[in-house]
Amino acid sequence: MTSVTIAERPTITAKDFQGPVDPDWCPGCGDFGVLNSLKKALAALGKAPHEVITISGIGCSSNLPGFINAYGMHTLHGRALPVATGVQLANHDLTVVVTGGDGDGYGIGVGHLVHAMRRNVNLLYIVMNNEIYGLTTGQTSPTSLIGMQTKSNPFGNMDMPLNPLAMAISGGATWVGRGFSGEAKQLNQLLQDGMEHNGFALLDVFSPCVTYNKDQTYAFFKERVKKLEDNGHDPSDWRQALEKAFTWSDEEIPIGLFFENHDRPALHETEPVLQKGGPLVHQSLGVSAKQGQKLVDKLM
Amino acid sequence: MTSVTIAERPTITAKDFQGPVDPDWCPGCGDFGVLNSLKKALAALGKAPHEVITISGIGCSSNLPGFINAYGMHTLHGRALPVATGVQLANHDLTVVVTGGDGDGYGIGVGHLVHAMRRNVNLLYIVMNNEIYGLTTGQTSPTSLIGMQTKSNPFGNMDMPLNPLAMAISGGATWVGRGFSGEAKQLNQLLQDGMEHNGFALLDVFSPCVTYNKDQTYAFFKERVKKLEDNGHDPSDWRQALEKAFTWSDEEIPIGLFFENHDRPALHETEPVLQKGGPLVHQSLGVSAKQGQKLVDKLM
Amino acid sequence: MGGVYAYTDSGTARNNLTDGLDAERNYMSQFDLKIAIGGAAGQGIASVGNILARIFARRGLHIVAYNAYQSIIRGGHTFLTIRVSGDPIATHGDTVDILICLNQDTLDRHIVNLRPGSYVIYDGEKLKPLEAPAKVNLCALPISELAKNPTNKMLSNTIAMGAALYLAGFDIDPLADSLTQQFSRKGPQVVEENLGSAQAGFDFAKEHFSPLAHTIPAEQQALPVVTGNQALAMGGAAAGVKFYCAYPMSPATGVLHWMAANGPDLGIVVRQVEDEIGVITMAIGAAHAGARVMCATSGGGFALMTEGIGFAAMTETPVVVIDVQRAGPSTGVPTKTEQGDLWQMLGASQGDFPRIIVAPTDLADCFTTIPETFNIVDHLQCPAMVLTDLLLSEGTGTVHPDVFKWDQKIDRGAMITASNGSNGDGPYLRYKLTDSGISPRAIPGLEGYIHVVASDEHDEDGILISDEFTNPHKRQAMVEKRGRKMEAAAAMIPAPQLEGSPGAEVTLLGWGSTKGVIQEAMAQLNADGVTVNHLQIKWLVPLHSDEIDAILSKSKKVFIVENNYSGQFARYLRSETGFNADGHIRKYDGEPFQPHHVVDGVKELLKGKLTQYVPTHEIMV
Amino acid sequence: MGGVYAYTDSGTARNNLTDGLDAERNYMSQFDLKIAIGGAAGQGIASVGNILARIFARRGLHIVAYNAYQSIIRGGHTFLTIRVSGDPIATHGDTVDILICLNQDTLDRHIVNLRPGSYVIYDGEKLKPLEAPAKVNLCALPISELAKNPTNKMLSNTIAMGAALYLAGFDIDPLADSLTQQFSRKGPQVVEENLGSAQAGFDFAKEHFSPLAHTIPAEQQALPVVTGNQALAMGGAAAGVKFYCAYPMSPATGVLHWMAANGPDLGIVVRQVEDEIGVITMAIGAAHAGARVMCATSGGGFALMTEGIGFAAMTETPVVVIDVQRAGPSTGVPTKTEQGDLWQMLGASQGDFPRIIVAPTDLADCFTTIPETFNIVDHLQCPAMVLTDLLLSEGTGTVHPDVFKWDQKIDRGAMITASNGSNGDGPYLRYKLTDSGISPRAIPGLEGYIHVVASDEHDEDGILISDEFTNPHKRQAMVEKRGRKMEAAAAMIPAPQLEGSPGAEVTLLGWGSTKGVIQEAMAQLNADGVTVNHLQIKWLVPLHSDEIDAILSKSKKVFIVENNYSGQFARYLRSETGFNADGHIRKYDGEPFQPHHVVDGVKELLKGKLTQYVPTHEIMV
Ligand SMILES: Cc1ncc(C[n+]2csc(CCOP(=O)(O)OP(=O)(O)O)c2C)c(N)n1
Ligand SMILES: Cc1ncc(C[n+]2csc(CCOP(=O)(O)OP(=O)(O)O)c2C)c(N)n1
Ligand code: SF4
Ligand code: SF4
Ligand SMILES: [Mg+2]
Ligand SMILES: [Mg+2]
Repeated sequence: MTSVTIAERPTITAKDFQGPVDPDWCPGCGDFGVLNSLKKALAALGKAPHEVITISGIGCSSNLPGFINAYGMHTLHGRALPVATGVQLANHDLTVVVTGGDGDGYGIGVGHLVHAMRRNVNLLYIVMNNEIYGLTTGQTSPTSLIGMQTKSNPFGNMDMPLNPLAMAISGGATWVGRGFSGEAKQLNQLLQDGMEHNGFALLDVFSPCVTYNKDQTYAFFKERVKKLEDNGHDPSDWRQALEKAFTWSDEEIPIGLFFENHDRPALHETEPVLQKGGPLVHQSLGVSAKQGQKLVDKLM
Repeated sequence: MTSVTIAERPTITAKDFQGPVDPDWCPGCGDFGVLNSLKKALAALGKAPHEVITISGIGCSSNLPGFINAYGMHTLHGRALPVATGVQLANHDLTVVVTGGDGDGYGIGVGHLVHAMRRNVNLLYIVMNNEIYGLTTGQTSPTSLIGMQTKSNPFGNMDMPLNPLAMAISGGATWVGRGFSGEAKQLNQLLQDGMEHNGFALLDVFSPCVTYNKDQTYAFFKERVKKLEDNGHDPSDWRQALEKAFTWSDEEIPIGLFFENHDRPALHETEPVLQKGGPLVHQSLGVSAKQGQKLVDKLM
Repeated sequence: MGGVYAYTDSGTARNNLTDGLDAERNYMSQFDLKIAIGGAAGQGIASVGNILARIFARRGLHIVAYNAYQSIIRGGHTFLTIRVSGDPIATHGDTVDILICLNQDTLDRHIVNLRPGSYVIYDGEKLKPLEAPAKVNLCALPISELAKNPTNKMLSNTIAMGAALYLAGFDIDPLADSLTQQFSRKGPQVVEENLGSAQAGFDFAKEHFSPLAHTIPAEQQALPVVTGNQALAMGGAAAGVKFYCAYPMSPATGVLHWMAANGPDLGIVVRQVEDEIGVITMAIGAAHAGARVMCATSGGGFALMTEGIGFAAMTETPVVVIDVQRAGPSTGVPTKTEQGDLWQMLGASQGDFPRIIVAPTDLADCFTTIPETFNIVDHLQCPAMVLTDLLLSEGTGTVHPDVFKWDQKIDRGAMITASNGSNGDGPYLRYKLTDSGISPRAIPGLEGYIHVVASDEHDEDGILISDEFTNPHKRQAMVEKRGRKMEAAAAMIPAPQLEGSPGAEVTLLGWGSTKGVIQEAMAQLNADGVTVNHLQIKWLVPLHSDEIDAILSKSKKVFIVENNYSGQFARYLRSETGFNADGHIRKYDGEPFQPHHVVDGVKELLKGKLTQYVPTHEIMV
Repeated sequence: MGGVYAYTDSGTARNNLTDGLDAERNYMSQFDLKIAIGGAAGQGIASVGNILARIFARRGLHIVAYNAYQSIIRGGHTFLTIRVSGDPIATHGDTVDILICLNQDTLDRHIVNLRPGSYVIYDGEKLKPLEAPAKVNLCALPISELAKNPTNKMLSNTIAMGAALYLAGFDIDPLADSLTQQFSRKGPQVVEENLGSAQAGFDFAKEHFSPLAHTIPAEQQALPVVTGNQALAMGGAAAGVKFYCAYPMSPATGVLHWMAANGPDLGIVVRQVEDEIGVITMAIGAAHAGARVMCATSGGGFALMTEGIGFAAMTETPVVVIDVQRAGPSTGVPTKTEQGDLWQMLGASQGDFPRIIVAPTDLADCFTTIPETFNIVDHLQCPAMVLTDLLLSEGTGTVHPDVFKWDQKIDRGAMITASNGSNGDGPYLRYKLTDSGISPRAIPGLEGYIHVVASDEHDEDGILISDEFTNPHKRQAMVEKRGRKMEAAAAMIPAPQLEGSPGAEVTLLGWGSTKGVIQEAMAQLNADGVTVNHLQIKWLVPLHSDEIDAILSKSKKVFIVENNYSGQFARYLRSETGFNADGHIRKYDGEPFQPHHVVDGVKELLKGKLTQYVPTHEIMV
């Protein structure tokens, strides 16, 4: 990869990540906050736009790659993680940020999430969790609360919502956090930490859908969120982390860094081909005559 | 459904569940133990064969429905749970037992598992966990341990295995157990309890693949398994349950009932149509002239 | 060169952008009115459309509405056309008589397409028209003066409706009724504001303009207004669907919304599932247990279902899947129409097996097709795909109330639902080899009929012949048994009929949702002196190849009209019959055909220089 | 009536079970030997086959082996045929010269099919032959006497090999070498037991029987023995595949196993993924990042990939997917062969888009096709499907060592891999509208080429035209741009060539893996006085329709041979050309064609009473 060393780098600001078009999200949508914080976090880490790739599924939140100046892939509904795994393994010099919604990541895509977490793929996965399907105009999502009325559940949802943080902590994610798009400063920090983490980082973000979710609004979260860092939480303790993951009440919905584990290698570090040869896309192609002869000899 | 009342029932024995053909599993395969215990457990509960339906995916373990005298569906790889959900909602008088392997249920099918658990579908899901892909002749499975050499990982698996019990306990399953096909008596009891449980019951069973898994053998488990009921475990306490789910050492691999929760209604109990009208397949079809007129009136 | 693109290389022409809009094409009813409303998403366009549609339908007029919208919740450009006629109509037509512009963008985009004598309604205080074509009536409303509450932005829509109704020659009462009904739950003040504003708009128009010249038909029996998706859902209910499951996907979500709202009342269990793989397999589970089961999706969701389609075929489980096509490939253009999924349906899942594919041809047919299809799949025990598209499924229009027949024949075929069922001699064989290929199926739970169904190949008794007991002769017999079931299928459905004069110069051949536009083009062409007849294909598999071949071989020139790039139907027809059409009219820009596109195409193709005509959509949406 | 079954109703005949096995059909080399080994899974049949194959191949003889097995690990019936010839061969032939029976079941099933002069080898102490056909030599071995260690059950296989080698006219040395090599890691005692037992078997046969009469060719250069799956994997390595991912599925798993074993050495990252959806999307991710990427599956796994195929097409990402067909539909018969996935390939994913479909025709072609295909998809930036089947992929045979060309041309097409790449003027446009439809692609990580790729429809710069900026004209342009890419495709591949005499009575038309069997049948038919020529189709999309049409229109009678029920290729060919074949030879019982099936079919069809011939498989496996 052609890149400049840190010393020569021009100073990078959030503006460098300004995308080619303005987001077409509804005015007030929580996703604006995530986008803005992400641009700032990238700038704070001194990433150059071409070193970053954002990869998303399908949904309002998954439109994010179109709104930021970086490489991007806007993939299929629910499939951002395997695509991102392919990108990361093919070029582990890239900073890989996956963005999407609760339906995309915890619904149709949850199988890939389970496996990406246990494999510890080195990427930050930001789920803009609005507890609803936004793009398809308001149906129940896997995080919709019981009783919520949506177009697909006009008499109230009865399926127990999924707890993404508990799933991640018990499922092998090595960095697990939750932000709120109404808490920009903390969000910015969480984004930076998640990107810096070597391994799979899940960042769930409360990102209200002002158009279709009339229950979990900014006000709803503002009243309830409590920062973990303000209460002496120890993110290296999985028991505490799970305890907090199961905390959800009118008095407290915790946000912040729930859990981190620095002891496991990231997936690309377990691949001998990558450890020997560096990023795959820069390695040479094909089989030498000598190697080839060895392969044929095995057949005789 | 045409069924006889309990009083008139002839006594049912495991023999009544004898299937039409002998299992074609390798001699010594752990799945024999599961099949035998299942027949006994069904008999012990006094189920008549026609009241039971076993539903599986694809794999050696998923061949089970062909080897038992009961209604059965041998579905697609990884898809037993949504099929079973359809069956259960269409006829909640049936006893629904889902059987399959670790690859089937925790690999390709894990997304459905996550959602079936949180929905609390009333069924028993038996996963014959041999930490390998048997039917496809020995590749790494999602529960294969790190370092295990298989045909798809001849240099040793490096992906962290999934912890199905932790996932289930933190994911909303209302009954979570683990058996060992070398512990027939406990297994029989777990199967009975799991079938009696109203809601989603996950029973992971160590069921050694004698042909392809040379690491996790009968001897391996015999030496390590410890029964939870022998050690005063309280299955109503999720913290204890998770603690035990994360216990895996040469000294102790716990088996038994990890967790149960009787407070949540099963999915079919949340469906007003089923609560009003009984099993769906016995309800009348179509729309009355009066109902129809109401529907058309809404359009005018 | 060939491949799947075989047809597409032939010379292709583009129409001129303004071509075809100039000529008067009112060959139908005395009364034929087209109102268009344009603005941004979030400006309440759909609600204006709904109010107007109901007003006209309630007095027995026929309407068709088509909404060109985008996949955003606010902003962008939405353009809804509503056509009203004294006679039944099937398209939103070619032109616009009254254009209501809710923003400058709409004025800029559409004013150029207006014909002499038409009206453009807009907020004269905020918007400025570009140069308008000659004789277009600029109806600039002083909104702030006319609005009865300056803070309620939505009143400008009400004012515009009032003005439009005057220009259309109607009186204000039905609008007043509608507004009262619509806003009563918001309190009397809002109702008053709306009524006053509507009246103000009406009066302003009356003062400054003269209305369109046409005779308004006498009031008739009110007509229901329905979307294709609603009609499909209602057809399902009428067919006895007891289990509906789906995952949201535009443009199929309307079926789910209708089912979710009405299912509990009607005794239908409605489930939103985690993904489309879960949908199809849950559907198969419920169907195997004995319920009539339906689900709906669009092309991308259907792709995920294809493995399940083969599973349904192998287990011989009847299940009905609706695929509402949108512009592809991949996520494509979620809010735009196309007929691009035919080959996906034909090729869904590995191996050979019976399947039914049917493409309803209009709104009423959406309702009717579902019970028809269920009776066929219950008889044949196989999966069916119902192929509609955004145009038809989200299209809105009036249908005759008698279309909604609630006493549908429900024929579940050879199905054993009680233990004293017709088992005959010997043990029950789920996959008994019969002459018809159809084996009676017993639902689980019955004593005496225990069996296992499998996605693996199996013997008559359901025991696998894929593992220990492989046997080429049994395998062959089972493939043939399943295949034989299709022999009965063609007899269960009517062969397609040629409409119009058999000796016509041109036969227009279409499938599915293009029926209306082809019919209207045919009428226009016949009026223009080009004799045309029309064959529309609804049942795609089985296809009445012989009957179709017999009709087409008598045709002078056959032009195939379809809303895709590669000629999916033309290629399929050729695969079944070897028939080569003389020309092709295709469109693949996301927007539906309008009648004049077909008219122009026929005239162009008749010149003999092209074999393919691709119109360019004039309306920039 | 029609539908996807259009072709299948025509009169169909069955061959007589023993028909075709009686006649001598040794029209090829002087030396042509067929050994079959039957028994239960777990009895070591594959290893006997491997040892024999290597022995023959090492002395330069050509071999083909076909294993009829089942989806169980122990038990059932496995039947491996290995044919050896002095000349290159392409099928396992029609008959058996030496039958080795490892259990009674094998004796019972197969003895009836033996020809006069052939041998059957079995344990005379344990097994009892049914009545054997006349002049079959019953070679009953006294295993317990001959075995050098009574507790080692596997020695009976060694004894049988010794006997078989004598009967085949070979000496014992190569077997001794093989056994030494094979068992050396088990210690000298095991080697001794095996050597002694082999010798005992050899000597026993020598004492009691005379060997087959044929001349054994002089020793030649050793030949490599390869399976189709290995050849595909090696082709991938040669083509520069850097990322291979897969999910295990028979009969495609062999590619994964080869890659897993050799990838680390060759610098190929190999990943087993959680499912096939993950496989195709991970493959697309790695391909977009710049790697050459391959994956393999079978029909059911491919069904799950179809949504991803459309995604690759829309983002214009080159990726190669191998589909190894097995008997369907659904799980079907996982260990049996079929050519039943063609329409799944043609219809994979919604909408119209460019795709490549290629069906390699023999083992050597499995290797060669992969680099060819990668160069095409890199040029066209689209997905390709490589269609093999169980017969070809798990089939084993010798190929000339020169087939494995390691200095393959690797042409990555218009790809920008460094920041000083050829950007030209103006900003980089990932989807630039060009005459060829091909737009240079830049890999992520480069300065100056930032872009976003999307499954949504997009403009030249990658910005979505599916949401706010929908635009029918841009949409149309993008559809046409992608479509145009196919214009270059046909020129990149050779047109198919007719083999044999142009004026022949019959043209046999096949596709993919049936090449060998058709060629052998052609030779036999020509020897029998029926003149036949042969056209085999490898490249299915693009299809050289004009060239094929030109050849076929000159043919007297065209019979299409395919290993499926509905005539998937016949229907596809008709969809592209309108061409109607005169007859069809089809098989769909899970077993492959043998040459005599085709020979019989041609003769039967030539009688003019049938349009379709379906042989019945004589060998009960
Ligand atoms: C296979 C498939 N099924 C369904 C859809 C339709 N779809 C698009 S976005 C979406 C859900 C979006 O919800 P979420 O991920 O929560 O994103 P949000 O819009 O709320 O940000 C769905 C169901 C699709 N694109 N693909
Ligand atoms: C879609 C699909 N992909 C792959 C396969 C091939 N396959 C069959 S069984 C199996 C894995 C079986 O492993 P597991 O579920 O652990 O069962 P076991 O054989 O070990 O009991 C696979 C990959 C398939 N049948 N379908
Ligand atoms: S619909 Fe909801 S999630 Fe989508 S852009 Fe609007 S506010 Fe945001
Ligand atoms: S391969 Fe393993 S899992 Fe399969 S039957 Fe044999 S022992 Fe059991
Ligand atoms: Mg959401
Ligand atoms: Mg397993």
